[in-house]
Parts: sequence; structure tokens; C-alpha cells
Amino acid sequence: MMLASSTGALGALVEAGLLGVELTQVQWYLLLGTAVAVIGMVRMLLTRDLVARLIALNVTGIGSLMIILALAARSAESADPAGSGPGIDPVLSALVITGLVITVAFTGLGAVLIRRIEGFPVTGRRDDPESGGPAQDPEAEQ
Amino acid sequence: MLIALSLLTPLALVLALGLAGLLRPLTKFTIRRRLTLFAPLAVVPAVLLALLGNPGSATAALEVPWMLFGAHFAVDLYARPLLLIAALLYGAALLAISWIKLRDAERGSSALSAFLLLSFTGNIGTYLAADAASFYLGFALMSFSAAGLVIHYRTPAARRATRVYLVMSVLSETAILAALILVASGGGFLLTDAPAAAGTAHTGLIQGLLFFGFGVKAGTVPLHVWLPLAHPAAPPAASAVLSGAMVKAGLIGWLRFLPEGETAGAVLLTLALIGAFAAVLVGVVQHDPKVILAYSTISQMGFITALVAVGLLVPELRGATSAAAVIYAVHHGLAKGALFLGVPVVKHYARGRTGILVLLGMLGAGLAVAGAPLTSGAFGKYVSKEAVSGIEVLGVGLDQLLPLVATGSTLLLLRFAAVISSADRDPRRRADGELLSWLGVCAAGIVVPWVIGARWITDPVQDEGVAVPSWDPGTLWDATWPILLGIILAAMVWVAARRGLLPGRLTSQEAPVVQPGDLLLAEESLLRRVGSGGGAALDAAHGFTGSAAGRWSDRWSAAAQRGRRGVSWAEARLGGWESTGLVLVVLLTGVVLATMLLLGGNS
Amino acid sequence: MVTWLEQIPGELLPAIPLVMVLLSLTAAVAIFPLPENSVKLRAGINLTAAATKVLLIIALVPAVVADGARPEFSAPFLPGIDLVLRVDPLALFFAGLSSLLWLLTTIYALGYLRGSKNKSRFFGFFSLCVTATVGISFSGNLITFLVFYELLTVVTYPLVAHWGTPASLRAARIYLRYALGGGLAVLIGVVWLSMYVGPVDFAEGGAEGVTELVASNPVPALLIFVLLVGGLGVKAALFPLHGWLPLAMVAPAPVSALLHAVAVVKAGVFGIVRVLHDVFGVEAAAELGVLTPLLVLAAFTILYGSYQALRQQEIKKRLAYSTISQVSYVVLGVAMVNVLATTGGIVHLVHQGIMKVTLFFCAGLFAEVIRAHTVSQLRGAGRRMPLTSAAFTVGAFGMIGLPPTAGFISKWQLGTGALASEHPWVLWVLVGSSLLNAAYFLPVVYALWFADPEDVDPETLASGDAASDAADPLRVREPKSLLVPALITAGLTLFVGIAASLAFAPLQVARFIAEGVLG
Amino acid sequence: MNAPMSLTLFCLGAVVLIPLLASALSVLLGSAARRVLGVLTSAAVLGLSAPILVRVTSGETLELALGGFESPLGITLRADGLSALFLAMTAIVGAVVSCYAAARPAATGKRLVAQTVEPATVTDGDHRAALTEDAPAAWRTGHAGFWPLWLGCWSGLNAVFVSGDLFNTYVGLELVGLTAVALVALGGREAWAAALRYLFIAVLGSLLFLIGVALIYSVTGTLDIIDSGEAITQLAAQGDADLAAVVLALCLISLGLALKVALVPLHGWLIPAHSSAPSAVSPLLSALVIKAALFVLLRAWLWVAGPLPELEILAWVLAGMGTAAILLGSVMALRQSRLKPLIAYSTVAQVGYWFLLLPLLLDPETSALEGQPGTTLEEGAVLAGALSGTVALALGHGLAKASLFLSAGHLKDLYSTDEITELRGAGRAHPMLVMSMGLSAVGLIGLPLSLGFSGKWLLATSAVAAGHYWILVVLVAGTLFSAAYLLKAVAPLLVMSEDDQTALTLPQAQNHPGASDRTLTGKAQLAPFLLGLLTVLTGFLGVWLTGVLEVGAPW
Repeated sequence: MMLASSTGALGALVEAGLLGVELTQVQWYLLLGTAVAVIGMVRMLLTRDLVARLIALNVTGIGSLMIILALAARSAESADPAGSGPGIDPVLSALVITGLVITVAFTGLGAVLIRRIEGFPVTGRRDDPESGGPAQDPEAEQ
Repeated sequence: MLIALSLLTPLALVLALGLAGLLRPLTKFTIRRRLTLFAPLAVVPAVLLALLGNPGSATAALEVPWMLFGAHFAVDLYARPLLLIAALLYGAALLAISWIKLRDAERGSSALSAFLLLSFTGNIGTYLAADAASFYLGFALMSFSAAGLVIHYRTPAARRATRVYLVMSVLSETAILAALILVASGGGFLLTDAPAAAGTAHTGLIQGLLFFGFGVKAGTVPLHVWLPLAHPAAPPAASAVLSGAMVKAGLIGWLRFLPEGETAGAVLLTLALIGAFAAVLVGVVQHDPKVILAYSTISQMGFITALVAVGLLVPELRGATSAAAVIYAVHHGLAKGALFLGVPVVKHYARGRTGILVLLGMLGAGLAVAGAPLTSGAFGKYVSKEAVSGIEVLGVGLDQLLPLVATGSTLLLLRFAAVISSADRDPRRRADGELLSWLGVCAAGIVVPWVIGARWITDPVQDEGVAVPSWDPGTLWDATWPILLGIILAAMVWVAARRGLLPGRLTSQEAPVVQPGDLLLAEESLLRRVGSGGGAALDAAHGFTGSAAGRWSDRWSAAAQRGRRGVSWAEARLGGWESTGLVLVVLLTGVVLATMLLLGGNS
Repeated sequence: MVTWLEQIPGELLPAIPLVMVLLSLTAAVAIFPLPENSVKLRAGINLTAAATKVLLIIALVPAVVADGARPEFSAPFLPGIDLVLRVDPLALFFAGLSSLLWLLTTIYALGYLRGSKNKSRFFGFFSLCVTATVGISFSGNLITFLVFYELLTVVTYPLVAHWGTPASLRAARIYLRYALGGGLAVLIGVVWLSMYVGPVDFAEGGAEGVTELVASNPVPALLIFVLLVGGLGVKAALFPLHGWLPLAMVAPAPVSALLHAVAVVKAGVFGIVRVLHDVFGVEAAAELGVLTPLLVLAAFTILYGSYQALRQQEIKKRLAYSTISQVSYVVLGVAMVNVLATTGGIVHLVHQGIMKVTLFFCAGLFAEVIRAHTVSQLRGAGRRMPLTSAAFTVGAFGMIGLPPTAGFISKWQLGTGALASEHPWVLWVLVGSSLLNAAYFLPVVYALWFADPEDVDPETLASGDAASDAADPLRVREPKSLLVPALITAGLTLFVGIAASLAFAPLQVARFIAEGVLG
Repeated sequence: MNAPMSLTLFCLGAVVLIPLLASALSVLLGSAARRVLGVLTSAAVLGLSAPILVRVTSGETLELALGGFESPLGITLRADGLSALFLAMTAIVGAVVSCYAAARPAATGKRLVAQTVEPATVTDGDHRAALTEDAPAAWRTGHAGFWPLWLGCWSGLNAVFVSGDLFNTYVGLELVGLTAVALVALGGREAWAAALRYLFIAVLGSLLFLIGVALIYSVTGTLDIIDSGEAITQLAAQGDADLAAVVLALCLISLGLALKVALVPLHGWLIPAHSSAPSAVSPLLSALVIKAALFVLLRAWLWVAGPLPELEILAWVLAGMGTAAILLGSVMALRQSRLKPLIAYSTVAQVGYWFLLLPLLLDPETSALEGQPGTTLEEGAVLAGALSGTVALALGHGLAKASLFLSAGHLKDLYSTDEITELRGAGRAHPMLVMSMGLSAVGLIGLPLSLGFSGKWLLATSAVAAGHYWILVVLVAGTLFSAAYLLKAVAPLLVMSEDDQTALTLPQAQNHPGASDRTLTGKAQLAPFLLGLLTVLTGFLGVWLTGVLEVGAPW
């Protein structure tokens, strides 16, 4: 939610030409992608809550993939400047797809681990006989 | 070949005695008993060598290339007579302790004869050695096996004597080692050219070391302190050998190695004369007969050292004085040996049939030591007086001073006679090895010096036998007046003692006014003070370095501790999740910006 | 038997150094997995390996010393640098000493450790240690020397820590700290030198290129020399770096006998001799001006070691400090650049080894049989253990430098060498140190023979009585397998002392080496 | 193409795909069958990597386009000297650890099992069947999930080592990352948190790496390592503005990989992960997984970027972080009281050694040495010396660390504690184990006769030749520190008895399920001993290693 508001504000600023910077469409997306990635990373690195961190991880992933798409567009654009349609470099797009798949896999694994760590909230509190310590104290994940 | 034989037979016997220890106790005892019986025969090859090996002949030289640094042995002018008397004395000593009935034999006599054999080998080794290394080998073997003789009775006195003897002989050994290395590196490895080599470099140093080294053995003042302690402690046979033969090793050392030098000669002469006379003063007040004899040895050795000193002072006379010294040593060895062996003989055989024989023998030996006319003593003194005629010491002719030594020895002998006559008797019926060996030594004492003097010692200057004193009245009187003077003095003292004029302390029966080994107390305390002072200083230094090192290592470990704490603080900071993230972000932006600037800069 | 050895065909010779090194390595590999109770097999392997090693040395002696063969074996190890095993007289000298004493110490250890645990581990590391020592002696260039030098450190650690008590572990840790520090210093020196000069092959007058290096830039050459000698000085127990030796006396007797009298300490000194003679060459070292400080340091170590020995009451500690001072004789001799002194130094390498091993054997025997660890407990031991005391006395006289023993020969050579060199004051160091040696060995000998057993404090007297035989109530049975090696080495000390100028006696080989180096 | 050529090419492809196939297959099998399959696959991979190694040492680089598709779209596998060496080390360590895991299933982790119910069949990946609420869960030792994950990780590693282009390297890295996180998670309760943290780090690292790769592609137009390398060198020659993008890409790639290799400031995740992982997994993590990231870094720095002078700052930063790693890692290792964290910190310290060569690469021909008469290392050799030194150090570390972690894990499983003070005197009961720890300590400290020594020697000589004397100081400090903390770990095990001869009492050994297992555990101790022996024996391979690295070297 905080994320959406910040991108919106940035977009408004650019529209207003306040920044006085003439951006081609590709550079605009590059900037946007870097912004999303940086925000995601900062958010991920600073929160304590695991789930929020996982989501922030996804946001960083998306940000970086946006950068790659922008790069793909830039190189396609430079390849045939007067090219007909919105040419995207095929190789980089393949790169993006694989990146997405891998981020999803990691998110799945992360979710399972978080659920394990927070000790099956669905089936009630379970004192783990073997390790003794309370299962889900938040500092555990430091 | 004969040299090798004379050196090896005693060693073989000692080895056999040692190895016997491995067998079963019973057989061990019988084999050892039988071996000690053979022990006196071990000296026979040495006697043969002395008789047959005239210097320069084939039998008189032996070269063993593989031993030490190439060992050379030779019988030369000086070695031959000393070899003979050493062989005779050791033979007599071995005889005295082994050819006696089991009941009278001392406890552990086989150990005693083993040590005697070892010191015999060492002793003749020093005489026969012709190169510095073998000389030192003989000398060390002799002095350390002598310790075994002194400690034999294991009494507290014997222990103290051995301790003192060991300390002094270690000091003397080291000094001699340094001197020999100096001589050898100066080119004097072979003894024939040792004095010349010693003269070339570090002469003063070498002389000092030789004085100290051989002085300990020859009993010159102030190094004589171990003699009066060792002789009473050692068994009589051992002390006979100690003063008869071992002390002469010091003499042969000086003759072989000492280079000429006026100052050295003068110093040695003064020490010798002090020794000769002071020993008499201290000896007279002693109660133990063997201590008296020990002091008599010190005074006689003073006499011989004076001769050697003269040889240094006036190089031309060196040949004559050395010859005279050797003859006198031969006489003194046999006579003193007879006296020492006589002490137990008097104790066992003074009563009964053998009494007269004992009296005659002791009287003869005593007169010889005193230098009465017609005895070997007179011959020795005559030859020495001839050699040193013309030397002045503080205005008084040396040939006047030397006879006074005779008076001194007469006084000592009279005191000895007085003490020995009142000693308790433990008569033995049948004559055994002890008596026989004593008689042998007395006979040799009478005959051998004359034979040696006439035929063996060719005066290198006139190249013929040393002048044998003709019995005209002049020489007779020269020989007798010192003795008469001595007797008169003794009579006066005796009368004073009778009248109670002498101070009580002097004649008190128990402790003699001056403990035997007089200077020893002073030297011991000196040594102890030096040792403790040095030790304390070194310990303090050690403590200081120890604490400095301690302080330094504390500082070091404190710094290391601080370093570790700092690192673990940093680690704790870095461990946290946020910090890794923060660090990453900072690193990323920092590096990117830096490279951009750099690139911006040069592109 | 010797003639048979001489017929070993020429081309087999280069294989001998490799075989020598691999021999004890295979022995070690064979012994490690052996179960504890297979005593026979373990003893068999040990003794055959040791015996064959001594035989090979005997086979090499005529070839190397007489007709100057230099068998060599090399294998690639690092780019541009090979592992080279070369046999020259100095190598033969040290390898001969260590293999002979390894044979004797193995016999001794077999008896000594009869009752104790994990013997396989002990003998495994024991033969590894000898592999390292033989490797050190045969190494042909500085890198191979360094490899075996470090191997020696690693392999001797478990031996020092054998008893596994916290005290022995602490001592082993300190030893490792010193030895690793030294090893690192040598590593840096070797890297730096080989960077300048390439593979540093030992050559008679100094490795090629080193003399130019010393000429062109002396400062790094000096630093390299200091690093090398400092690193080797740790094992050679030179003054500031000797702290570990007395502590390592906690190890079992055979370990302190072989290691601290022969292998470890001698490796350090052997290294210094190699660096001085075959890496820098004596002229270059003199040009660098390092010889006099080295001489002063060695002299100070001699006096300091003897002084410390004087203050120790424990026998093994006293022997340890005496080792520290005796080993510096070798450095003293080599640092004085003339044939006589160098011969004295090199021959003392062997003589000190033989004498010190005898003393450690006897110390082990005293500790084992009558539980005597301090000098005062030794009183009257002469009557109860006559043969051990006799061996100890021979060793002690050797240390003092009295004639019939080998110590006299080296002391005489060093003395004459000192006077021939331009440092005559060294003679007084020798004299002083023989006095100090006498000061701390003669009381022990006196206590052995002349002190009465009665005034021995009762409990050591009682402990000895149990095993004494009937006839002499005090005589104690000395175990054969411990006694025989001690007597052999004592006999060797006397034999080498007396027959010093025999054909291949240590003195002749040492003179041959010294003449080879100094011309 | 003649027969043998196609055979080795087949091996090249098979070495990646066979473990992947086995991993998939093992999911379907029971736990006993998985162990057999695991051992078989490791033997197969060992067999496959041998011909590759032989072919490469004879001097040619193997290239295989999978399925015939040429480079832009198809996957090209390329095996040169560097990859052959890493492949071989991974095969050896992998095989030995797999045999260990097969011999001691208890070492493969802990699983949560409902008390009464037969252990539910394990579905794919790590999703556990939902447990019934009432039956109390109990931890059982041994987790069958180990095998599929480990074989998958192995195939990922091989993919990274032989991949010809950057994108495949990325895919390989991801596969390794994913399976490694899961493997850590097998370690039970406290391992989950560490696994999660490792996950975040891995993903972050790979995202940075991905952006870097994309940047390089956008500049050079190709993903293939060799082609992009040539393109970049041309760019550098023309001094093109795009060079800035390449430098930025290198920064991102280096930092991403530094995260994955746990270089010091970014090493927070490694200690909990490696020390709480099961005893069969932590050797794999320390010895192999972080090596993949190092391998890619070397590829990027030497093959792709070619030593660009502009990378000066980044090189010095990384080298600084490396030195900090050595010092901090060692000091922290000294302060640990438990064995596994100590060894983990030792890994952090050893990682520092591998980054020391970067400044060397940038200006190897410094003038420092022109004046020396006897310089042996001519100019080109400094680069070769530095690289072979680093590779030797990495491989030596792999072998030694695997053996050390296996032994420590073994002790921890047996006595359920790895507190050093409690394990005093363990040497008496496990002489073979302590012996192998000693041998690996020799390898880690870098004493002679070990790969570590040859590595340090090569690095030191080339550093001195290039005038970077500071490396010598760091190496010496590192050696001393490593000696200190390894001694601290191994020495207490040798204690036999207290000073007053009282026997030492070890904590009560875990009760083993069956007698048969006892013999197997005894046998299992052979694995660390074998690895320890290898660390020492490979000491002789210094020359051979430099030769192999010449094959396909960028200069």
C-alpha cells in the first residue's frame, strides 16, 4: 500500500515536468524499475516481520525484472530505431521469464519455512518437546 | 709394543673387574678376589718398559694414528725414572691391599684396586705421552680415579676431602685444558716442541694456567689445601701412591710444557720456598701421622718446585735442574712411599719378631727423607745443590737455603716418630703382603736412586752420569749439619714442652691449633662468598628479565584482549539482519558512485 | 658384510635417498592401523625399518665420502621448483646419526612403553618423525628442507603430547607455537629468497645467484638471513627462542631422548649449517657481517644454558638446558670461519647427539625403575643401578669434555679453532662452559656413586627394594631393553672419543666436510 | 568428430543431467532405495568427470552445444582448466559425503514424525503432509529428503562449472541456492530460521547478479562468456562510453556473489546456516556451495571483464573485505566454544584468502621488480601464479573443510553436543576421527605437503613478484591465526587423563538404533579420514594444477 502511493507520487511529479527532465519512454521505465527495486530492497532489509519481508523480496524481484525489460526495450530500440512495433529483445525477455519462475519458487519455499517457523498457527500452539524454546518468538529469525 | 702392553694390561684387569659385576653374586665375589690377587702383576710390563726402554730405542716409542688426534707415546730421559718408581709404588700398594688374608682385607678391596689400576694407567700415561692430547687423557684419568681412592672409606672426613679434591682437580683440569689448547694451537702439539711453541704466543697466560693447573697436583702453596685432607682420609696404600707418584705428575707437566721466563721463575721460586718452610711450621703441630707426612710431602715438593723455578730463571741451567728435580723426585717418591706404607706396618708388626725390622726400615726411610749422608736423600740434595750453585735469592745463596729444608724435614720426621711411637698397636702374627710390599719399597728406596742417578740420568750438558757424591769429609759435613741443627731444635722444643713453657694450645692433644688444610677454610669461605654473591647477582638479573618479559607479555595480552573485544563487538553489530542489509546498501551505493566518478573523471 | 654392500651398482645409488625417506614412511603407514596388542608385529616392522636404514647409510658412506658420488632424486613440486633429495657428506653425517639413534631409541621405547596405552599411535608418529629428519638431512634445496622442517613440527606435536595430561598438552601447545612461528619465518625467508634467486639449490660455496644478491642489495639479503636463521634458531634453541625445550621435557623419555637430543634440535642446527655453508656461502655471510653477532649469540646461549641448568633440580630439565647450551657449540664452531672450528662444530653435531641420548636414556631408566626425578633422589643410585649410573657418568664426563669421551674431541677442536680464528675470546667461553658443565654434572655423578643410599629419603629407597636381588640388598634389576641401548650409546661415546682419527670416524667426515666448504 | 571426442562430450552433458535425473527419480523411491541411488549417482558422476579431466589436462577446451542449438538461444557447455578442476573436486567431495550420508542416514537431518502414525510418505520437495493435531510430534534423526535435494544441488553445481554462458550460470546458481536453502532446513527447529535468512540472502544476491548479466548483455549483445569477454576488450580499446555500464555490471555481479560467498561484512547468514545444518549437509555447504559463487566471480573477473583498469577501486574494496574476513573470521573462531560455529567462522576466514588476488590482476607488471637480476617470474606468470594460488587454496579448503565438518558433525551426532570442553578426550574413543581433524588442520593452516601450502606459496611468490608485499603479511597473519584456532579445536580432544591420572568421562553416547548401525558408524569414520589424507597427498599437485589452469586461460 505504501509502495503504491510512493510510485504514484513519483509519476505525478514527472507529469508535472517539475523535474524538468526530458525522459524517453525507456529511460522512464529504467528509472521506475530502479526505484521499485531500491524501495523493495530497503523495505526487505529493514522490516522484522517475515511475511512482510517475503513480499518486499517479491517487490525487489519485480523491480529488477522491470529494469531488465527496460534494457531489453532499449537495445531493441537501438537495434532498429525506426522499428515498427514495441520491439523487445527476445533473449532478455527469456531472462525475465526465468527470473520470474525462480522468484516464485523461492517465495514458495520461503512461505513454507515461515509457516514452519511460526509453528502451524492454523493448528494452535504446539510446544516443541525437543528444542524447548517457544516456537515462534519473533527474535528467533535474527 | 711394550708401551701398549704396559698401558693396556691394567685397563684389561679393570674391565674384567667391572664385567665380573654382571655375574651371579657368589661367582662375582670369587672372581673379583682372584683378580685382585693378580693386580700387582699388572705393573710388571711397566717395570720392564722402564728397564729395557732406553730413550730413543724402538721399544721406547709408539705411534697410534687412530687414537685421539694421532697419539704418540715415548719413554724419554725424564719419563723413565718416574715410570719406574710409579710402577714400584703402585705394585707395592696393590700388594699391600690384596695379598692379605681375607679376614684382614678391607671392605670393597676390589673397588680400591680397580681405582688404583686406573690411576696407575693415568699416571704412566702422563709420563709416556708424547703429544698434548694423550697427556691430557692420562692426566684426567689419573685425577678422577684418585677421587675414587680418597672416598674409599666413605667417612664424613673422606667425603669432605673428596669434595674439595674434586672441585680443585676440576679447576686444575680446565686450566690445563686451556693451557694445552693454547700450546697446541701455537704449534706445540708434540711435546718435544711444546715449550718452544708455548714461548711464542700468550706466554704469560700459558705460564699462569700451567702454574695453577699443575700446582694443584704438585701441592704448591696456596693450592696445596687438598693434600692434608686427602692423605689421612685415603687408605694408607692409596696415600702412599698419592704422594709418591701422583704428585710427580705435576712435576712432569711443568717439565714438559713450561716455557722460560724470569718473572714466572721468580714467582714460582718464592711460592716454592714459602711452601717448603711454611709446611714445616704447620706440620709440626699436627697429631695425625699421615697429616704430618702430607705436610712433609708439601715441603719436599716445594724443594723440587724451587729446582724447576731455577730452571725457568736461568735457561742454561734448565737441563741440570730438571735432572736434579727428577732424581730428587725419585728419591722422595720411594722414601715417602715407604713411610706411608710404614704407618699400617708399624701398627701391625711393631711388636714381636718383626719389630726390629720395622724399626730399622722406618729409621732408614726417615733418614733418607731427612737427607742423611750415605742415603738417597743426600744424593738427591747433593745433585740439587750442584745444579743451583750460584743462584742468589734476596742476597742468600740458594744452595744455603735448600739444606734448611732438610732441617725442616728432620723436625717433621722427629714429630712423626714421636706420634707414631705413641699410636696404638694391633699386632698380626704372620707376615703378609703388607709387610712384604713395605720391605720391597724400602729396599728399592735404598738401591734405585743410586742406579738411576748413575746410569739413566745423563746430564745433557756433560752427557755422562750425574756426579755421584764422593764421601770426602766436605760433602759429609754438608749433608749432616742441617740434620744436627734439626735435632738440636727438636731437643730444645722437647725440653720446653717438658717444663710446660709452651702455650697450652700448642700441645693440646685433641684438635691441632691449625686444622689440616689450613688455608682451606679461608679459601672455602671465599669461594662460597663468590658463589653466593655471583648467584644472587645472576638470580637478580634473571628475576629482572623475567619480570620485564612478564610485563611485556601482559601488555601484549591486554592489547590482544582489547582487539578481540572490539572484533566481537563489531561481529555482534554485523550479525544482525538489518545491519547486513544496511551494509550492503551502503557498499553498493558507495562503490557505484566511486566508479562513476572515476569513470566520469577520465572518460 | 660390508663388501656385499659396496657392490650396490652405481645407478641404484640415486634411489637410496628416496628409499630411506620412504622406508620409515611406509613403516609409519603400516604401524598406525595396527591394534594395540600386536606388539610382536609392531616391534618387527620398527626394527627392520631401522636396521635397513642403518645398513643403507653404511652402504652410502664409502660411495659418498670416498669417491665423491652425489646420488640425487628430484620430483616436480611447485612450478619451477622441485623436491630434491641429494646425499652429500653433511647430509650423510646427520642422517647416519639419526638413523642409528632411531634404531637404539626404538629398542628403548619398546621396553619403556610396555605397559602404556596407544603404542601404535606413538610408534607411527615416531617413524614419521624420523622420515622428516632423514628428509631434512637429504634435502637438496631450500624448499624440500622447508617441507620436511614443517613436517617435523607437525609430527612431533603428538609425541610431545603423548601422555595426554593437561600439562603435556600445554607444553605441546607452546612447542607448536614456537615451532610454527619459526617455520613461518623460514617460509617468508624462503619465498623472498626464491623470488630473487629462483630455486635455491644447496651448492658447496653457496647457492648460485645468492652471492650476486648479497653484492647487489645487501639489505634484503640481510633480512632474509635473519629470517632464515631466526626461524631455524627456534628449533636450534638459540637464546631468546629456547623457551619450549625445557617445557617439552614432559614427554616420555624416548621422545625427549630422540627428539630433543637428536632430531628436532639437530634439525634446527643442521639447517643453520646448511644456510651458512650451502645457501649463502661463508664469504657472503662474512661480507654481510652476520657471523660475529651469530657467534656472540651462540656464546651467550652456551653460558645462559649452562647457568640455567645449574639452577634446575629436575634431572630432565637440567639435561634440557644443557642441550640448549651444547647445541650452540655447533653454531659457535660454524660461525668461526676456519677449518678447525668448523670441523669441531660439525663433529659436535654427532658427538652431542650420542652423549645426550645416553643421558636421556639413563634419566628415563632412573625415572622408570627407582622413580627418581630430581638430583637429590638420585643419591646412592650407583649402588642400586650400577650399569645405568656408569652410562650416565660416561655421558656426564662427555658433556664436561673429559678426554676419553667424544666431548673432549669436539671441545679440543673448537678450542684450537677458536685460537686460529680472529675470536680468541671464544676459548674462554668454552673454558667457562666446561666449568659450568662440571658444576652441574659432577654433583649428580657424586650423588650417584659416593652419596650413601642410607641418607636417601626412605620412600625412594623402599621403592627400589622390591625388585632387588638377594645378594646385594640394594641392587635393583635394570630392565634389559632399556639398559642395552644406554650402554651401547655410552660405549659409542667412549669409542668415538678414543678412536677419533679412525677411517670413517665422525671427526674425519667432519674434517672432510669442513675442508670441502672452506677449502 | 571421432569417437573418443563424442564420448567425452557425452560425459560433459551427462555430468550435469544425470544427477538431475537421479534427483527426480529418487523422489519416487523409499528411503533405503534413495541411499543406494545416491551412492550409485555419485559413483557415476565420479566416473564421468574423470575423462573430462583427462581430456582437459591434455590441453583442449571441451565445447558442447546442447541439442545442437547454437549460441544465442541454445545452451553451450564449456569445460576448460578451471572448470575441470572444480568439477573434479566437487565430484570427490560429493562422492565421499554421499557415501558418508548413505552409511549414516542419521546424519542427513531431523524429521518431525507423528508419534503413532507411520511416517507419512514424503511428497515432492519439502511440503509435509499436515500432521494430526492431537498426536504429539517427535523428532526422528535422518531425513530422506536429503537425497533429492543434494543430487539436485550437485547437478546445479556441475551446471555452473561447465556452463558456457552467463545466463546458464545464473540458472545453475539458482538451482544450487534453492536446494542449499532446503538442505539447511533439514536440520530441524533452529535450522529453519537460518535457512530462511539464507534464502533472502541468496535471492538478493542472484537478483543483483541477474541485473549485472542483463547490463552486460545489453552492452555486448551476447551472453556467451568468451564472446562477451572479447566484446568488452574491444570496448575498452575504443574507450567507449558504454564501459561505464560494464563497470556497473561488474560491481553488481561482484557484490551479489560476495553475498552468496559470505565475504565479511555480508557473512551474517553463514554461521547459523552452516553450524545448524545437519552433519552431512554442512560439509557440502562449506566445501562446495560457496565455491560455485567463487567460480562465477573468477569467470566474471578474468574471462568476462578481463582485468579492466577501471575496476581498481572495486578490486581494492574486495581485497580489503577479504583481509578483514581473514582477521575477523579467525579472531571470532578463537572465541567460539562450540566446534561447528568455530569451523563455520574458519570458512568465513578462509573465504578472505580468495579475494586477495584481485588487486594483483589489475597491475601485474608493476615496475617494482624490473631492477632484480634474478626475477624468476616473468610478467605473464604473475597472473597465472595468482590464479593457480587462489584455485589451489579454494580446492584445498574444499577437501579440508569437508573432512573437518564431517568429523565435527559425527561427534555432535554421537554425543549430541559439540561443546569443546565437553568433548575433552574424545580422541581416546575415536582416534581415526581426531587423526583426520589433524590432517585437515594441516591443510587449512597451509603447512607443507598440502594444497593449502602450495596455494599460499604460489600466491606469495606472485604477490612478491608484483610488489604487493601486504599479501605476504596477510598470509602470515592468517596462517598463525588459523593454527591458533584449529589447535584450540583439536588439542582438547587429545586429552587422555587429568593431571592426577584420573580418567576422563565423555558425555553418554547416543543410543544407536541397531548393532548393524554400529559397524556402519565405525566405517563412516573412514570418510573424513580419506578426505584428510587427500588434503595432504594433493600437496604434490602444485605443478600439475598450474598446468591445467593454463588450458583455456584468458591471457
